Amino acid sequence: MNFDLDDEQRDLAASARDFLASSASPAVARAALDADHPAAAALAPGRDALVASGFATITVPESAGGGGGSLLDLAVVAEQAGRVLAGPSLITFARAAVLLAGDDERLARLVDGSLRVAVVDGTGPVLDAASADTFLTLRGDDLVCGPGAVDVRAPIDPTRGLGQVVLGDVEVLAPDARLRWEHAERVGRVVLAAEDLGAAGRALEIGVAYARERQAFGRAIGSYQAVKHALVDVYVQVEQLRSLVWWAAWAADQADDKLPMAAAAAKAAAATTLTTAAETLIQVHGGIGFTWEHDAHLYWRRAKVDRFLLGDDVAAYDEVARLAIAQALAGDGPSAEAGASAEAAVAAR
Amino acid sequence: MNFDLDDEQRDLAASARDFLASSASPAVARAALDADHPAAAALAPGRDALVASGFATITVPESAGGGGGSLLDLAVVAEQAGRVLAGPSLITFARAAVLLAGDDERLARLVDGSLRVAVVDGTGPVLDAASADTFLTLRGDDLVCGPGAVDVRAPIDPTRGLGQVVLGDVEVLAPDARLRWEHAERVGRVVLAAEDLGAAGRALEIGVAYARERQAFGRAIGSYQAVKHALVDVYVQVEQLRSLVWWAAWAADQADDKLPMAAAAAKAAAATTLTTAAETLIQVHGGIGFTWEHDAHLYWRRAKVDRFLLGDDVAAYDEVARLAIAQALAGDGPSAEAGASAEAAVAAR
Amino acid sequence: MDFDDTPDEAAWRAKVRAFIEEHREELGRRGDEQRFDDRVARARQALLYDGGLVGVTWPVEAGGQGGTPMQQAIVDQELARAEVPGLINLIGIGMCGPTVIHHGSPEQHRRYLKRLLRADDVWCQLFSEPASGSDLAALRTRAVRTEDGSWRISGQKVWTTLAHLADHGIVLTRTDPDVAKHRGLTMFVVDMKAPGVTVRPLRQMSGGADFNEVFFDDVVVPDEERLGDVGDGWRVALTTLMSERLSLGGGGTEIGVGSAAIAEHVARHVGDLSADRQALVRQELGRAYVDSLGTRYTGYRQLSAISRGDLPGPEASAGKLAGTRSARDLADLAVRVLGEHAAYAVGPSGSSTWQDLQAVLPGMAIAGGTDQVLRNVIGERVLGLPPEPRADKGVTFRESLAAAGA
Amino acid sequence: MDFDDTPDEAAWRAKVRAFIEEHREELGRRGDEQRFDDRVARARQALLYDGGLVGVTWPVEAGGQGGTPMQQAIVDQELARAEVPGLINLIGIGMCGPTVIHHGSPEQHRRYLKRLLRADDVWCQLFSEPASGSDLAALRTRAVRTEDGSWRISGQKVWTTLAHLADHGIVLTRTDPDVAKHRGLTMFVVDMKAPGVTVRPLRQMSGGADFNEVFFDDVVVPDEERLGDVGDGWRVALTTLMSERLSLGGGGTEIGVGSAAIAEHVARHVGDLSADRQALVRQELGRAYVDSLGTRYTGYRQLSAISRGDLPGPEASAGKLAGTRSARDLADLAVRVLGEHAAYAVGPSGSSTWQDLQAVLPGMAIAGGTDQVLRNVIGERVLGLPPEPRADKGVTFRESLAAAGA
Repeated sequence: MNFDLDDEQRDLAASARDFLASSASPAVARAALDADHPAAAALAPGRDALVASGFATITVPESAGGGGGSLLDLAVVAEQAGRVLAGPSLITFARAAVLLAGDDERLARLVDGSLRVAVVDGTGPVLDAASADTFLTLRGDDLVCGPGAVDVRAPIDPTRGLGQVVLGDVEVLAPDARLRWEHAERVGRVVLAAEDLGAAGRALEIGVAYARERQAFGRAIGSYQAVKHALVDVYVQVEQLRSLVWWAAWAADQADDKLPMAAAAAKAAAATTLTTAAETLIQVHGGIGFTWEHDAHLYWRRAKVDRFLLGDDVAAYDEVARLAIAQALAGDGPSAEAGASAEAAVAAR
Repeated sequence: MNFDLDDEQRDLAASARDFLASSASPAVARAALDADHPAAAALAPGRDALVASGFATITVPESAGGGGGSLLDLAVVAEQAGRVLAGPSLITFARAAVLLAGDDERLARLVDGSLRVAVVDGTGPVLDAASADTFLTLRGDDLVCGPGAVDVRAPIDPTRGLGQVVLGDVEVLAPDARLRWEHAERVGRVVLAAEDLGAAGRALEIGVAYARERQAFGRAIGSYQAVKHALVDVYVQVEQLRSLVWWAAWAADQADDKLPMAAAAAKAAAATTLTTAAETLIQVHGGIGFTWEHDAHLYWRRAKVDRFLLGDDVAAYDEVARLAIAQALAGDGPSAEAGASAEAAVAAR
Repeated sequence: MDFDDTPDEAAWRAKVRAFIEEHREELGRRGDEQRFDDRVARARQALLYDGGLVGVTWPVEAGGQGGTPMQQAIVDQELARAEVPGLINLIGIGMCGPTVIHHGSPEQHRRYLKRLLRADDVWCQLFSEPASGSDLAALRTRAVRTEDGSWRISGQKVWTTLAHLADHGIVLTRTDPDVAKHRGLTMFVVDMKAPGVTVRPLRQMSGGADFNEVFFDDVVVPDEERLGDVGDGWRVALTTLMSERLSLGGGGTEIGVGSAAIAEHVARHVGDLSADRQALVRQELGRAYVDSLGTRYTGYRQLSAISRGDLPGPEASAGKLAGTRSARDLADLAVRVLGEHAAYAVGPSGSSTWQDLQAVLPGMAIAGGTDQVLRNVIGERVLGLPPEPRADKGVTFRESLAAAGA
Repeated sequence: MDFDDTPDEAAWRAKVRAFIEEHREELGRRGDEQRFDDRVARARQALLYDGGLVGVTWPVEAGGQGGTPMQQAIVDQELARAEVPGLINLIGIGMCGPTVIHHGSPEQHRRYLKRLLRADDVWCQLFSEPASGSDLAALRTRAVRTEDGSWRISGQKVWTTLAHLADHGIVLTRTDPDVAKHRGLTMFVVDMKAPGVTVRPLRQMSGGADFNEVFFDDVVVPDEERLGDVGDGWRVALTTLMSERLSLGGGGTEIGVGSAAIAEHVARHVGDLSADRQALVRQELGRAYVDSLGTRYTGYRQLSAISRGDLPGPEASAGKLAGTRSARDLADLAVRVLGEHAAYAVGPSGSSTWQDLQAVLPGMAIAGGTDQVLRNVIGERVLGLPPEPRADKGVTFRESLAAAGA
């Protein structure tokens, strides 16, 4: 049993943190909200710097010039990106790496930054459309690629670069690619959950630091149960989310059959956890917490948008339940694994 | 504007309280749980005493020997009945009074206690079946009445006298009685909500009293925010439920068109409020709160059963939403009444 | 039990309606473009004052009508029903005016009260500071007496509604740091146009700027503008805060968000969803709707108590407590049913109503007393639960600053 | 990152499995009728002890195996997987034994430890009292020294698991009321069969009686049975409580309720519901299931830390905190999907599994530390938030009794 990061991954986290903390921050997100036109909003670190850092294409094979790393490696980086609300999202790169697998020419262009890609799901908002000029999508069962016209709308969270995309002429990259598409979507959910883990963890840190400092009625507000318990509930959720993110990334790397459940669970938990963490961050801060100048609302904005990305939280919980029911009916759920039964569940108390 | 009880109703509440508090108590409910067979469990005050008190048939017209009172009067009594977990339920009498309207002979027997009736909904558990020998139900659109075989099952809350009923030969009391049936059901929901109001209010009182007395770490536990805030949240819910019960009873008496929404809202709020109140009562008491000898679990048992009576809470919330949507689409909702609009809702902040 | 007016109430309502009817166009409507124009708003309040609809419960000698809280509630209801925008000087009427009435000199009464009711002068209330939110008495703004008997005020206030428009304000200051923190406070009327007063808008997370920061840099205030005794500012402030509660008063008007308005919005969109989603939306809508009905009818009970002549007690806060959570849930639902547009700040039609509302509501749980503070108040004042031990008892303000490392 | 055993762990697991396999029938199964028969349970523990599977982490000189926490976790996993019922002397092993090891005399070690591990003697822990729950140090049971040096104990304990079967117990008593409440305590080993010890079952709301009340009426305890110094009982009790946490240890076993078992139950019933209801049930199930997966994999992280040799810290309580709420929601759901039978205590097939579970869970949020106490612990020890001011600081126990009016 070694369900933990290894030393290499810890080093990776540290260097990602160094890079991202010095090149992105909630302040950039705030400035982007103030931009005259949403399409003109600057992202940090931005697509070019993110690609240049090498972190964006960790999961691209070394043969195509990428990092040749695992999804867990990328999740470790994504957590750091989430902490500082970095943009564009590693989700986009992770999905592209899966979708373009085998296409070493395009992968190389993803790595060198000349392929500025985003992934289009149906007719909804497209993540990172604002910084892309080439789009991947599923037409029927075919994976296609091509240019598109982007309409960047007024954002709730400007760091997500959401826009409506109308595709131009596309070429088919791979026929019968539905399975690959679904795998890429699940990989995207894992990275989304990892970014949300970082954002929620950072929101918790800011809240805890304030609760330790801020005085009311002669003592730190963190000594009051209402504040303390709210922060503890966030802590518990964040640590559970961390476990789910690691599990889901491990499943993507090593246990494909567990990925659907793990990715849906991580996505659902991420939406719920980040929402709670951001709301708590605001409430713990009292008046200062809902000012424009405080970072709290930037985490809150991330929560309000991310819950809808890659299917919403409701869809993710529904998927978890459907899978759990199917596993239970097939008798191959974790219960068989753990040798439990209904009777045992009660007897064990 | 006089949305409050009048002096007569306050007097009625006081005398109902005197009668019920001296003739019923959670201790009787506990003893009933210990009874050898569920059908043998004694209720308090029991059907005969409740009928003899006159409180049970307040809503039966004076012409048939009843109290000639309003449903609000009965709701005031029902709150007192709920406080001490009295049985059988006033719900049964209230529904019977509506269903038998015009049948002065049967109503007179309801008043003199010789008609021991319960109301059968579909194939589910029948409230007060344990103490009944005659049953009212809807067959097609006909209101029918007759004897039945009762199977009293092991109860969660013995005071509800739930049993499965197989009807014998029935006679048709009224054809085309669906509207009356639905009205009776809504009246039943109002009385259910009133009983739950009493139970929840009493649970809050017990919890507050304990929180004021019980010491931990040198001060009363009610001074800790975790305990205080939990009790306050129950208080707020109880007071909102009280408003909904009064509104729904008033609607039954004076504004039929508002009854469907009011009865569904009261029923739904009652299920949620009593559940929260009983859970909080247990948690506030710590170890003592989950002992057999403490009354907390008797209120909790009431909550666990009542949420399923007269349609469950989920069905009631669904009905509220359907009615709200229908009103909104028809443009005759409270918004028209209050002159609000979406824009106004935001502008008013 | 009935929801009808008494004959007196009905007569008053008819009078109020007739006035509104007569001046319908002049009064404007919520949602009008010029609702943010303060000259229009001042003119509206003057019109209403001249019609006898402002300061209904104020004594006649203070420029009011000497009426009942119920009459005021009826005015509020009718103005809301007619969608007349709110009064600009609501804080002046609800908080500043009563404080001047109770603690001001006859000269101050003459100078300020009627002009306040007519919105000839707009007022603001300057209590909160960056370092003192819920713990109001921890404020640091200093007032120092000069040799000529006047005072010089320096410090920073925050969350000051309308400060950028205000002509006057009531300002709570520390005049003695060497006694317990509640003891060393003094209240003044301050001229908001005086030299040394700087107002800066304080933007909220929604992007709006409903509040301000106010900086006092050696602002001179004559001693005649003191309200109450030196060192008695805490008691004076309590008058202000009690008056706020009385002026809110319940009355069945909903806080923050109209559930019916949201139901309308949800009703318009729910048909676009899958059957499963419709069932889920109905559960959420049902819960929020039941909450809002409970809040509304609890408000009617409070109004009935006012109608009987009772004064609203601390239980009036229960409405806010119940309202903010369900309003947040409802706003989230309202955004969610926008479907593919839910992640943008503005919909395809250019409307941002629900997204704006979503961004406003987290602040609603904080402004006017955080939910936590309200729970303490209800727990202690209504349920009789004991207060928490006070860590700052018997400590002077100066000592408490040192202890906090400030 | 992997979920596989190290080679050492795999070898140990194989050994454990082989033992269980060999004694499969003797060991019995959860759900067997005789699972409540204590002679069977004692025999089972003796069998496991003789096979080296009990007291894995205890020192060899204390009768244990001198093994690692990970080896113990593997034993726990394998016993759970094989549905072997839990050890009867779990509290003895987890709490009483470590206390005797740390604070007992060599003679006590010889007399008690091996017999405890084999369940030749069953042990109980006597700390809680009616007037001291979360505030353990407020206990009132008195121990008074007699002229011959022995002690006489009088008072009442509650929530004592297994007291009715126990041969010995560790009892925390007050030996000096005139010092601060933590200071005047002393711990003893008590013979539960001694004259003056009365055990009464304490029935829970579920109807079961998993706990007892224990009355001490002038029970004589020789001074040799003292654990630790006179007045040092609080420090001794801390050993006991820390050991409890170490013995629980995480390990990926679920608290209270197996989510997979509930999913199976819900899966069997969900098809009977309307499509709308199915969608609603899936949301609730999905939320609870995600929570339980989060708890499980967080447990695996703790187990990994144990595998590396770390000791579990206070963050291990997070699992209980997350678990009790979602377990309650799940149990409610499990009852709800019973449909028309949900309001009865027993279903038509005679099964009461889910109704029983529903009635057990409210107590789970209290037993082993209320959720509120756990939140304080995590808030202070993990997040570093400051504790609340203590109202009972610097006060003797006798004074605190007087202040409470007791």
